[in-house]
Amino acid sequence: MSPMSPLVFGITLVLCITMIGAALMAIRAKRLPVAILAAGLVSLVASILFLVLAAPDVAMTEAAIGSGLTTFLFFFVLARIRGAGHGGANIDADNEADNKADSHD
Amino acid sequence: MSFDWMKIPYALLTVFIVFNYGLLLGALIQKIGARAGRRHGIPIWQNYIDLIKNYGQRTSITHGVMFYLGPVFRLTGGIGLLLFVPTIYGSYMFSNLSFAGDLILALYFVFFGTLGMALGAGESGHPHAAIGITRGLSQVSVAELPFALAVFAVALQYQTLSVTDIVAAQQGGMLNWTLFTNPLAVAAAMLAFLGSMMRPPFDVVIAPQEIPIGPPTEYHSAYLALMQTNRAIFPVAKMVIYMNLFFGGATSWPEFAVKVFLLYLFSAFVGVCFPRFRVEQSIRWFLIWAVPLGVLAILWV
Amino acid sequence: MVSALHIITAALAAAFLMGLLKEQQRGLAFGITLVTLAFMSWISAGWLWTFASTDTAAVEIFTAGTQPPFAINLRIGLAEAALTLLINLTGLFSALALKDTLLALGRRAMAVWLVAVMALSGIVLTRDLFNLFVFFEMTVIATAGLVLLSEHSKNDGQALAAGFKYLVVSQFISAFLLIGIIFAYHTTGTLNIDGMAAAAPLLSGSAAQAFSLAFFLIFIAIVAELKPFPANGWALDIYESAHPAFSALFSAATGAAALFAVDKLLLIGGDAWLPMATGIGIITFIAANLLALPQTNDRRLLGYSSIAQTGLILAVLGQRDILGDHTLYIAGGLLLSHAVAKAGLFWLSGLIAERGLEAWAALRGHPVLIFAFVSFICMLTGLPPFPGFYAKWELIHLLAGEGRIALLGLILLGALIEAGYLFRWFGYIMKREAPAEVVDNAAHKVVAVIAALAAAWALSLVWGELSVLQFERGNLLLALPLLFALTFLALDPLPAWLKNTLAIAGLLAWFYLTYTEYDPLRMIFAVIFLIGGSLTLLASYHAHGQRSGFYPSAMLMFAGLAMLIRATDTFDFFVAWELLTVGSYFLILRGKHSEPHALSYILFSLGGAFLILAGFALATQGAPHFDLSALADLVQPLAPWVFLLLAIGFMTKTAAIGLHIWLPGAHAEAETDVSPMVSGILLKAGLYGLIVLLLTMGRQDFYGVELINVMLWIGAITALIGNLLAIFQEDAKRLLAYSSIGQMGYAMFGLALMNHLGWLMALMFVINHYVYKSMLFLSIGGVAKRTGTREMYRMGGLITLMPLSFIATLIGIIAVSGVPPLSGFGGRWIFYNAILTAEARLPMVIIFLAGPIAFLYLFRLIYTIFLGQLKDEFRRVKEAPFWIVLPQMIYVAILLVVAVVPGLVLRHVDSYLNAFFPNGGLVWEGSTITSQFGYWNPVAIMIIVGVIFMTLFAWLLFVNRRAQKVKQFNIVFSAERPFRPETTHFAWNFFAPYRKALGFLTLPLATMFWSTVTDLLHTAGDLARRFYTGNGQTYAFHLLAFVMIVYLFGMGVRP
Amino acid sequence: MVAPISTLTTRQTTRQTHMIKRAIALLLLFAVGTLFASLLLGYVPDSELNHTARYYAERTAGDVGAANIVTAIVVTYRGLDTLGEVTVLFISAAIVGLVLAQDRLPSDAPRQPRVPVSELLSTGSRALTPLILLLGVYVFVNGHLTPGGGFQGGAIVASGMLLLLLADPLKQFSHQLISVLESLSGLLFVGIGVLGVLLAGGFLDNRLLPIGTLGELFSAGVIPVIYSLIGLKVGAEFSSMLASLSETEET
Amino acid sequence: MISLAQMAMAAGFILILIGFYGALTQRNLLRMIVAFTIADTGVNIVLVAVGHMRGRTAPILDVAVPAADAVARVIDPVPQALVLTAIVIGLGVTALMLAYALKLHARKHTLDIAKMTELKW
Repeated sequence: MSPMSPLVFGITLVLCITMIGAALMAIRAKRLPVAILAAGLVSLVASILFLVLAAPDVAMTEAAIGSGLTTFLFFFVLARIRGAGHGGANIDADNEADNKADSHD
Repeated sequence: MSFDWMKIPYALLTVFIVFNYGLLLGALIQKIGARAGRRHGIPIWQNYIDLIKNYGQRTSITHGVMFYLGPVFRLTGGIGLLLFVPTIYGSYMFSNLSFAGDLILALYFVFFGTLGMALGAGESGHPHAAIGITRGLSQVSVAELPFALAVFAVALQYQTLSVTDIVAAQQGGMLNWTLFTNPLAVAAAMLAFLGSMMRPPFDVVIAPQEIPIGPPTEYHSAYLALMQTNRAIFPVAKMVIYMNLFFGGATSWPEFAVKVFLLYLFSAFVGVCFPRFRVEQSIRWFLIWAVPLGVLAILWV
Repeated sequence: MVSALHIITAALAAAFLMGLLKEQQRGLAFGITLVTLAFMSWISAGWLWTFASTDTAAVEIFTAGTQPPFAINLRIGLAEAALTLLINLTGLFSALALKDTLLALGRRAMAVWLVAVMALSGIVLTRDLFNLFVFFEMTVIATAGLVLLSEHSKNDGQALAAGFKYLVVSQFISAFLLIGIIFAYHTTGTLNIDGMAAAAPLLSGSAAQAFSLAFFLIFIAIVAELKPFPANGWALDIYESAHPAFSALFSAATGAAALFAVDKLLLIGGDAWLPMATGIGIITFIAANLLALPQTNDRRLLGYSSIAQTGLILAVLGQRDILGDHTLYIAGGLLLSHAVAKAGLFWLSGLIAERGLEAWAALRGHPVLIFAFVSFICMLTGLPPFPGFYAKWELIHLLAGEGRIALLGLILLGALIEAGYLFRWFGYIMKREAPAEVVDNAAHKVVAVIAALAAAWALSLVWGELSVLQFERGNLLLALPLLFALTFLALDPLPAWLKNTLAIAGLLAWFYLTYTEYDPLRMIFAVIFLIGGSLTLLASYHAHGQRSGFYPSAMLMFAGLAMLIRATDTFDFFVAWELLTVGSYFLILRGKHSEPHALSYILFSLGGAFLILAGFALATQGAPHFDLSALADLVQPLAPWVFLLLAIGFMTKTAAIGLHIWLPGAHAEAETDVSPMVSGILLKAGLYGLIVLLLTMGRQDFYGVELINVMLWIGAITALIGNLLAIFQEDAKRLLAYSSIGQMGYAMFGLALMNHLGWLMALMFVINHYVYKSMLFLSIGGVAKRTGTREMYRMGGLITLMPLSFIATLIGIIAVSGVPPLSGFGGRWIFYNAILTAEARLPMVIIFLAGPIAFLYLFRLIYTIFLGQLKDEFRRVKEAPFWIVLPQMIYVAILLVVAVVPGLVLRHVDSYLNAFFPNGGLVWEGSTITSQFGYWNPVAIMIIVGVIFMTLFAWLLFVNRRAQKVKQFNIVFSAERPFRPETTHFAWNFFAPYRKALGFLTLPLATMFWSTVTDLLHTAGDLARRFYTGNGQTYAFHLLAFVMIVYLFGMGVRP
Repeated sequence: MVAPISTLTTRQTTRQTHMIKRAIALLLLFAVGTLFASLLLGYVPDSELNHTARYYAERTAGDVGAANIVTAIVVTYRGLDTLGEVTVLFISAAIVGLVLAQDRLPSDAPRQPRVPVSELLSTGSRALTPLILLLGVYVFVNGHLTPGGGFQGGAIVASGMLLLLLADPLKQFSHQLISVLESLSGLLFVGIGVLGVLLAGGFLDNRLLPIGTLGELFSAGVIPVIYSLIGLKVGAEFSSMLASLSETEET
Repeated sequence: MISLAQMAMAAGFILILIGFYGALTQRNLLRMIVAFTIADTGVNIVLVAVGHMRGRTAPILDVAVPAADAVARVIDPVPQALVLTAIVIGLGVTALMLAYALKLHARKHTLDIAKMTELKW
């Protein structure tokens, strides 16, 4: 049983903090694309974390599917909704109003 | 107590005596009432005259079968009631047909005539008849209650439903009368008695002013005569029951005459003194005053 | 035997095969789908047959050539085979019902359908926890996809929103599930369910704690799939918006699979988790039923009902610690009942064009579909002979045996609410105006319904056989009276007269077959039920045509009655009780305006029946059989409770005051020949129950209160109020109905006296009431039929036009009122003799008051109808039809005979009663009858009265020989001729002064009380459902809150 | 007077409901958090493999012949899960197709103004796609030896398709081809599984083929075959989903 | 000293909570789906972290880890296998939700979940 090396510990800590930061960003972001990208970033960082956790299979899957394909799916849908033109321009309207209300507090 | 053929002529004799006594008593009471009001009143034989006149009338009409049968029911009720109760205590002659049933039979047979009468009057199609009947039924259903309670108090007291046995239990001096052994029951019964005698203040049923004469409105001639016959017999038959239950019965005809007269006088006296109630008023009156007495009587036994 | 694995592989192969087909080959694709589903069903059926017919142990199916727990394994046993068969058949028939939609959407939809069915089978079969998760996810995704099936026809996006809400919630669920699974794996080192079940109890310390947390997450996630209250808003939206054929699958198959998954989980968790399952289940059961009450959309209502049933079964699973070996029998009975009935109802819903409950009135023209609907709702409410009945019986008994009374009460309460909305719905179908849209009669859709119907009855047969095998009870479906009644379903197309003859012959034949078995007491009831029943049925000859539905209902009631008097143990008794209740409900519902009354009848009756059930269950205390006679052996503190429950139950049937409000409407609105059946005959069933109860249990002391005295009071008040209310009725049949309430009060009073004469009087009432009430209902019914109204003030003067009816009524009222010389007097005489011996004096006062009141309404009845002024519109009215008059005349004859020789019947009863009440009997000497107080000679009375009457009549005839009949208006009316009969017929508000004086006694307190109760229930349901805002996010909140509340409560009380 | 007040209050109410919603959400999540926290605090890492894991570690090489134990579990021991997983993807793709197939845009809806694709991207993608596809195939064929396998490879294959889509947004995929690929690979997967029942130890038993030598390409029985089928199927399904979602008009 | 697994697990739990919070408070369908993907990632991290064992290597047999001493050298492979499945299923659900969102937007011209409440009570 070798003690965990400080380096690995540090990397893990940084990864975790990054993930949480990105997740918060994804939740709080004013613009949807930013949110989607932030969520993708969470996945990407998670896949590195999986490597650290000795799970290369999972890491690959997470990277390919979680951060890659999923993000693309989101963007495709976003594009189609915007393209549909039914009020697609203010797709974030509901949440923006929401956020503004918050910012006044 | 069982049947033998001699009972039939004896029973007829009872009916005859009571019929005449009833006719005279009715007239006498009416005369007393008139004198109390400083009027002259009717002659004592007036009822005989009316009766003969009505039986003798030549024209008569009918509204239908039930109309025809109404007076028959009525008089059957009166005579039957009289005969189901022994009139004179200790007398085989005047024990009538009481072997057929006990007190309950008598009490329920009261309704036989009432029901038949109501049906007959109903078929006449006269609204006043129907109105009179509804009033009568409404009032009687409550007025009978204290009486029924009193009767049961008495039956419980003597542990029998046989009229003869009840009278027997009251022999041996006035203080053995139910009047003194169970005054509450008697009080309740006497209040009920007022209600069933169709005299003021409980005479709105035959309401002489507003409605010609209540249920018998449409009756005339021989029909009315049968009813008048009943009006002589029925009250006496009822008072015989009261007498037997509460006042020691009668061992002889004079005693009978006196007790029935006093009972009749009691109702006439109250009638002269008090104004008439409307039906709902009399219902309430009985419920408030008479029924509690009856309840107490039953609980007290 | 084909391996059960191929249920999965066949579906997958077929689903994958779809991709190879061309988009246009939809017919072929549909064919493949059906064949595959049929193949899957065939595999399950084969296994089911194997397990049911032979004593085979469950078969394990290994994968990957490796033993579990290292590879996934499946298992098929009896339960698994039955459930997969249910799932696959539901899938098959739903696919049939979905034919149009599937063909329109093409092969992809069919592939999803196949996968959905397969996934549900997988949930049932798998023994691996994570594999369970995979199948669940598959179900979730397939469900979300299949919800869209209805989008095809309905373009409002509702189903889309519902599907999205479902996905949102299932995301939360799957997160919990995964976390739970991984921690459970971590602590036990296996994913195999059986392995985990073996390992879990060995854990200790922090590992046990961690495992318990993990298990909680798994458990709650799977339970959340059962749509527990309140975390179930999403499911309702699915039920409402999805295609009904899918909802059938979602309700029947998904529910069954998820329940089985919970069952497997409980295997892991052990007994400690059972209370949680019970708690969640029962709350869901009650709440969902409550919420279903205010629903107007049929599918949403069915959805609530599904959720409720699932909750009930979850609660039952939670009782496994006491149900033991019977869990399968009970939970299986409930589950299959629910699944078959709900699938059938959803399929039926697919035939109906509109979503309102009233729109189902379209079914009315289709007897088979109506029969299906009735079977389904009876199945759901657990009425005999359906499996749910057997299950409910055993469940309640086991619960009572273990003293879990609160749960027992809640289950019965929920079942009653459920019966409420289901039977209300049936009322709509039978009575509401049928919509213009006709029923979609497409064969492939009807086939599904018929299949469910067949399954329903087949299951009844199976559960009946199981009950024979396991509990040595009878198979109800094979009981001769019931079979006879059911035969009339098949005979329905025959003409009414033929069926009537058959029915009468059947009743008489049954009497002939069984009459030697009855003691004198039962003989009275047997004669009334069977001979009396056939007498009443004579009146039914008047009906023309086919009279669809009448005979099955009537004969069901008679079957119940016939079985009731032969019952010796509680089970048979209760079965008979339920049968006669249901049969009479259908009979009553046939009346033109009887919808609300029939509903309140069935609700009160079922409520009463549930009390009886609870009473029996309490009495039984876990014994497998319980003879009615053994009630006598019960002791404190149990006995008074049993007595109380049973007495209230029976008094519901006899319409004791407070529980009486169903009777007037039910009896009054029933058809002409039905009223005498339900009044004259059916009410006696309640009295019979009371007699059985009092004979065995007698006096009971309940916290110092002598219960028999309470009953005395109830009887007296019932007599008074019944009579009083009868006075004020304008409707003739209602008047008679209230009068019945009063009469039953007398009978109860007599029974409660608990002495010889009291009982004699009660039995006398039983006979008399049958005769005169049947007669009166028939004659009044005949009049109402001819005049077209039941309002008495609109009639009048009918004596000359309907003389026979008049005579029957006249004799009837004389008998009812008890005026000598007719038979009613005998009853009164015994009665007054009886109360002389009573200890309680005050109720006696009340019953005295009740007596004369009878005269009031009786006079009103005969006067306002037959006497008084004849109206112009009725001048051409004819006497009632022959077949209605005939039984009346027979009754008249009976009354006269009984009046003269009451000893004919009474003597036997009197001497029989000596066995129970040796003192105070009557003495019979010649024609004189003597009691300890008085005497009575019916023959003499009849002769005396007859002689006096005839003499006077002859005299009157003599003096009045020239009397002439005059016209109607020839009366002295304020010196004028009256203008019109309407203004001259004094009839409306007949006893106005009485109302002024005593009207306060007739305040409808009981009605107000019960309507307040129902209003409260409705309001509670209506308020509570606002909780389902329709917002998917709110539903997610509900879910989380649910999980957390269960966590706090559940984990708080755990060690 | 009334109108402004009511609008004001409406707005305030909306804001208040938002606040309340957040507060409740935080409260609930706090409770969930405590649950998680107790899981976390109760967690004791294993120091030894539990008996299931030990079985895999000991026996995989001998019984299954796959170097990558995860692959052995995914494809063989828990092959039924994987089959289910593939099925999940399959029906997801089918449903996505169904959902979007129904949703035809009105024909007069404005066509999406597309940014013209740069020359670099289109040329680059044309050159890169075969390489990416090759990489994907490599990943799933070697799934039993190295990290990666059918899913990862399938995803890589799908990203190749994605690149093509990006390069030429109006390019129409052959749905029929994808569908046939998807179906065939699925059928073969099930077929091999059933063959396992018939010829070997059970459903999805990999010993249909000899398990060969550990570490070689042609080893581990049918694992490489199955993983390749999975790769093809997953790739086809991803592609079909992407295609369904990206196409603005129905094919 | 907390272990690597515990730290990762904590991060995973926090991600789940963040994701849940987003899903509960965001009214925009797409944002809800984004939140769910975050929660999914968190779940996956937790799963893998549970299987992690200090000082061991990935469960792949090669020259460094011969089959003979695999038992002592590799970490638990089961959670990883489960996560693989979970990730793919997660993608399936996400794709499905996205398709729903797309279609709902086409129908109702909004992505606000609070405006999709025709079905209720």
